[in-house]
Amino acid sequence: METLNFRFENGCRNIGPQAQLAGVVSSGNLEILIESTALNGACEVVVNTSAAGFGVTWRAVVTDFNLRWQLRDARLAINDMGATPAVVSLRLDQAAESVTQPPAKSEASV
Amino acid sequence: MTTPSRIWNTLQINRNQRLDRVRATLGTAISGKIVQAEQTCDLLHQVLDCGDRVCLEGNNQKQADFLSAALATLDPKRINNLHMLQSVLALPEHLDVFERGIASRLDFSFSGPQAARLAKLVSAGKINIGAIHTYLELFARYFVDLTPRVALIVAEAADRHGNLYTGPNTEDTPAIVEATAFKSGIVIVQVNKILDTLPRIDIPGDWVDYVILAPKPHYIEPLFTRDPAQISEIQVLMAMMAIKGIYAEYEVQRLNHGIGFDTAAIELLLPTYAASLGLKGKICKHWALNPHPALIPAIEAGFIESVHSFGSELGMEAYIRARPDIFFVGHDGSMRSNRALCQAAGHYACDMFIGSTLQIDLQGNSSTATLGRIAGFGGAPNMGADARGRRHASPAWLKAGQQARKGKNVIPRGQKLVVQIVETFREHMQPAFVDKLDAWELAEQANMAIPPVMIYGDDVTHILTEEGVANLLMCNTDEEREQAIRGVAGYTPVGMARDQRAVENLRDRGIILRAEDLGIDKRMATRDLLAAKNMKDLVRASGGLYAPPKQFRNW
Amino acid sequence: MTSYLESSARMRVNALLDANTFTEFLPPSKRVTSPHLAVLNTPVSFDDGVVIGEGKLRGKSVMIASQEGAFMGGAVGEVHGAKLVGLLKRAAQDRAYAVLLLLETGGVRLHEANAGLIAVSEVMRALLDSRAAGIPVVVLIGGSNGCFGGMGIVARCANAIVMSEEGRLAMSGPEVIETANGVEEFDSRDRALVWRTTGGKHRYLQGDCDKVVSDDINAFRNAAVDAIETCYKVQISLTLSALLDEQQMLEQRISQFGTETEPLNIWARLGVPDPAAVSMMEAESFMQMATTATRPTRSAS
Amino acid sequence: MNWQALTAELFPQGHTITERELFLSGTGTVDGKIVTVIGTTGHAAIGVEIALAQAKSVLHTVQHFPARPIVILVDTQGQRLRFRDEMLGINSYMAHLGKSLDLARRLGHRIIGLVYDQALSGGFITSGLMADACYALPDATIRVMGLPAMARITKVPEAMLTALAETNPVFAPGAENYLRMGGIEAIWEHDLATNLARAIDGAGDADRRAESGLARGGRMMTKRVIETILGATAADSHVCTT
Repeated sequence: METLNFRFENGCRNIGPQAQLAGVVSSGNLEILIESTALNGACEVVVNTSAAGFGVTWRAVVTDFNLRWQLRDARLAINDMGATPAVVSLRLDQAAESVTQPPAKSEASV
Repeated sequence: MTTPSRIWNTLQINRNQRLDRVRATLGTAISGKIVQAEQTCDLLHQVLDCGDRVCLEGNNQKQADFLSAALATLDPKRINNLHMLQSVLALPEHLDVFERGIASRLDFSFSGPQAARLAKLVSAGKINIGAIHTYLELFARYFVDLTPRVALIVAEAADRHGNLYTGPNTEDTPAIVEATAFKSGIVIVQVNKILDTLPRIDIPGDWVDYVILAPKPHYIEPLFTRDPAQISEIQVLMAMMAIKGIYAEYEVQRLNHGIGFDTAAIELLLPTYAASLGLKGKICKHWALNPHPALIPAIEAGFIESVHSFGSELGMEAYIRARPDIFFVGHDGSMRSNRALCQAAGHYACDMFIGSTLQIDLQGNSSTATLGRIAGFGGAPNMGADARGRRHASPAWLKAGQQARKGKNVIPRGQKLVVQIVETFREHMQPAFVDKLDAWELAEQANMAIPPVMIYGDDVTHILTEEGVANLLMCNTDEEREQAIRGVAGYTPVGMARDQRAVENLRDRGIILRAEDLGIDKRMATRDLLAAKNMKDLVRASGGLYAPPKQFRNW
Repeated sequence: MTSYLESSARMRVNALLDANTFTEFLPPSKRVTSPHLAVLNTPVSFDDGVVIGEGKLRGKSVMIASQEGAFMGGAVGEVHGAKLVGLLKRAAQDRAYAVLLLLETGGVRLHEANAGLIAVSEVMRALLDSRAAGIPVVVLIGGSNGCFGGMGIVARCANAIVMSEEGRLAMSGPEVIETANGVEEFDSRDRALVWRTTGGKHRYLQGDCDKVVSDDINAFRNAAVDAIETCYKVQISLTLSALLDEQQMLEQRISQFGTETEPLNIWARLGVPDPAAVSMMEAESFMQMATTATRPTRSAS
Repeated sequence: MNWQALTAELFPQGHTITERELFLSGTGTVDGKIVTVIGTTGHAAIGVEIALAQAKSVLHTVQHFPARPIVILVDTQGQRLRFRDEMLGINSYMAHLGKSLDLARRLGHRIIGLVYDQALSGGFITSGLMADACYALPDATIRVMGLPAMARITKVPEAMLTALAETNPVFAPGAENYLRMGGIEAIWEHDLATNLARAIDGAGDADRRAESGLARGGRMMTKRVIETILGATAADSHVCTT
């Protein structure tokens, strides 16, 4: 397992108070827990991944995510089982959508 | 002036000698053309000579498995140095003949499941590979310089005169038998049944020398069945981009698809997404394609007018029989496929090929070769190549040609659309985009004259990934082309090394198209768009006519 | 229609209960994860693969658990098992109207096998405690991983089982049997055989399942409501007479069908008019057809 | 230890236990009182017949001998791995045995399990693990699966599993590990008859394994998780407001 930490300062978009979960931990997939927490305006991402050695890729994917969303006081915790960047980006967007607009009816609060 | 008179019929003489040997040895064990299965090895020992070119029928679907097993048990002291000609090396026995010293030389097209073992035998010096071909290329050589002396083929049924019924999996049989029978070769067939009257005759009996009733029906691989349950939302997104960004853009009416899940997703989006864009009747009317079960919803929705096939697909028999306007069927009602003719159709009569690959380099060359495996090509290179001999026009062909030639002082002509559809990473985080194809190293390892490239970069017109579509036709320079490829290569090292400004510039010019540039809302890309989400939905769509093989069922 | 099979454990819970009534216990944000996976280099999940909590079903308060088949095959580890036990105990404590168990599991999680095995037996005990307390337990099975291993036993300890035909209920998976005794014993790649041996329709005809529904969460919801109501009409806790009836039913099953080697023959002998046609029948027509069969009636065991 | 030697030691006051196709049944005398004995021997694979036979004995005891204790002697290689058993619904047979034992417990029968040889996975769940308390002999083998098979299935290297097994009770085979996790109440080193009598006297119908697992340091999470859920208030749980 490898743990990666990323922090992006000065976000501008607030998120809802409700923690949300996107995705599941399975081969080639991941789960993302997104929570509102006081981080001085920053967005933090913690990745626990079974696929070691992809720190550079993660940094790029998460940096682009931050550019798209600019979340503020948000913490994302990720359990990953070798998801590709395409899947990671999709889940990140789903997670962000779930806390920035009213969730669709089948989405869960956690 | 006395020229020694040349004998002009040595092949016929030799053929008759072999037939005599068989008669002398097997005697009453042969009745007409029918040889008892237990006598197969005796028959082969008599028919074959050392060094013969032997065509063993077998491709990625049906297999002359009984004959190949028999061949592998021959006595290498009596029969050796055979030169094997094969579309596909699929069974262990196909390599056993080399390991046991019965054969030593090989010309083939595809080796799928045996690719790793083939590589080992080659490096151990047990196999001397003449060349790795495409199907059509190999068939062509059967009529030029690789004519089989003996062909070991497979059919569904024979009658007492040796007439053959192949059933829907006619596949390579006509090409092989024609080349062998008309050059004084010997044709031996294994059949599942011997009938008094055949449903139809696919191969005339006088082209066939010996018929063997195999103890077990020959194996057929359901190679083209893709369970819709395994299609991911990313593949749905890519399919949406393909339909809107390429199919609709060029009004592609005649085409061929690869066999992966990426293209299965496209097939399943025709009655839903494509229909919602008003594309019914405008795209995807005529196909050179095996009867993919994933086509059923599009056929039922009236999208598709005709399908000609290389081979058949297990479980589709009753459905095909009930849709004779769509498929090519005999008067008996069952399909007739023909690999050689369908390859020609795919090459000359289709406006587009779209398929997946394992690696793409910065020139757009794509390869499925991986280290330690000699896998070959099959039919993809013929589908995925511009038909330089084509002379008839169609809107899609002309538009592609115009884009490719814009601003150049050349005579107008069209071009085939060749689309590579890949996710930027395969499973286990293997990047699909690389600086240098593994094919180079493989060529070195296996002493090949050239790296085994499946589709050459100069034939590729579009690359489609989850990041977007790159239209290589509109690139003016090699540098632009490289940036266009990097620009859809996602987070692979190749993609991350892009020149961001150049990529945005290409995007402004419509050379790179993102989902949002195409007006596609990524959140719409869910499995709910699939016209069938699982195998049972396909059965339902077929009105119960499609009968999936048992390994694909969950009911 | 929302496919039960394609939905995640979490989506199933939310779609099954009355809208916006679900309250999760130990939600992912609490991060109660398995302490045993990290040493084996295996990722954890924030809910350890099972969603538990309370909510309303047609206005009645129920406890619900839903296993996530995608995470480690829904297998039961220490935390996962303890969550199920806790939920069942909570049901008794809070006098819930019923417990719904949405099972999708391969059984014991091998990475923490000893804890998992004990946990499965604790779940079984807790389930039977719930029944003894007069709270019915209804099991729903319709995920792609089926319900196997010790949890296949647990399922049959519940008051009622609702399955889709895609759902499977058994003990040892076909791959395990094939590995142990060869492909001649059980060809795990013959999925048609796997399903007619372990799938919802076979289990229904045999009397091990109470209803077959289509792969639709709403169909499961309606069937769950009906099943709970039936429990209240019949009997919730175990009784000697019900178990004696079950003993008889199971003995009869062996004596009637113990020498059969093909489920289709069993169906035929149960009076199914065209066994070969069963696999393609939709759930509703299957249920209608099955009324003509002499299916063993389940006791309230 | 074979079952004859075992039962001689367990029931010095006599027993009527017989073996029929690896299934043991009969009665034994403990402290002058009759107990029902069921069990298996010869590493029996538990198929539908043997599960049903055990349940039958249990129900017979419930029906005819109120409050008579039940002793389960465990020696099994696990559930029978056969197509036929699955087709017939072996899980239903196992569940039936489990439910029969549970009914007996609720009707006042004390139930004691003893693993005298081996106890594997599915064969153990509805026998020893359904007892009020389960005990083991020192040489007993208890496991779900051997390490090599576990390595294949989990894809964790076998060497890693073997190394971890030295210190980690959570997946490695062994009665001692089950003791630490609370699955086994105690290991009986000697004097089986006295131990059995004491076990029957001390047995109760509550499931205390989570407590034992915590007290013995083998399962640190179970009890806490259960208690958190039982005490869960809006602060611990999360009310869906959307």
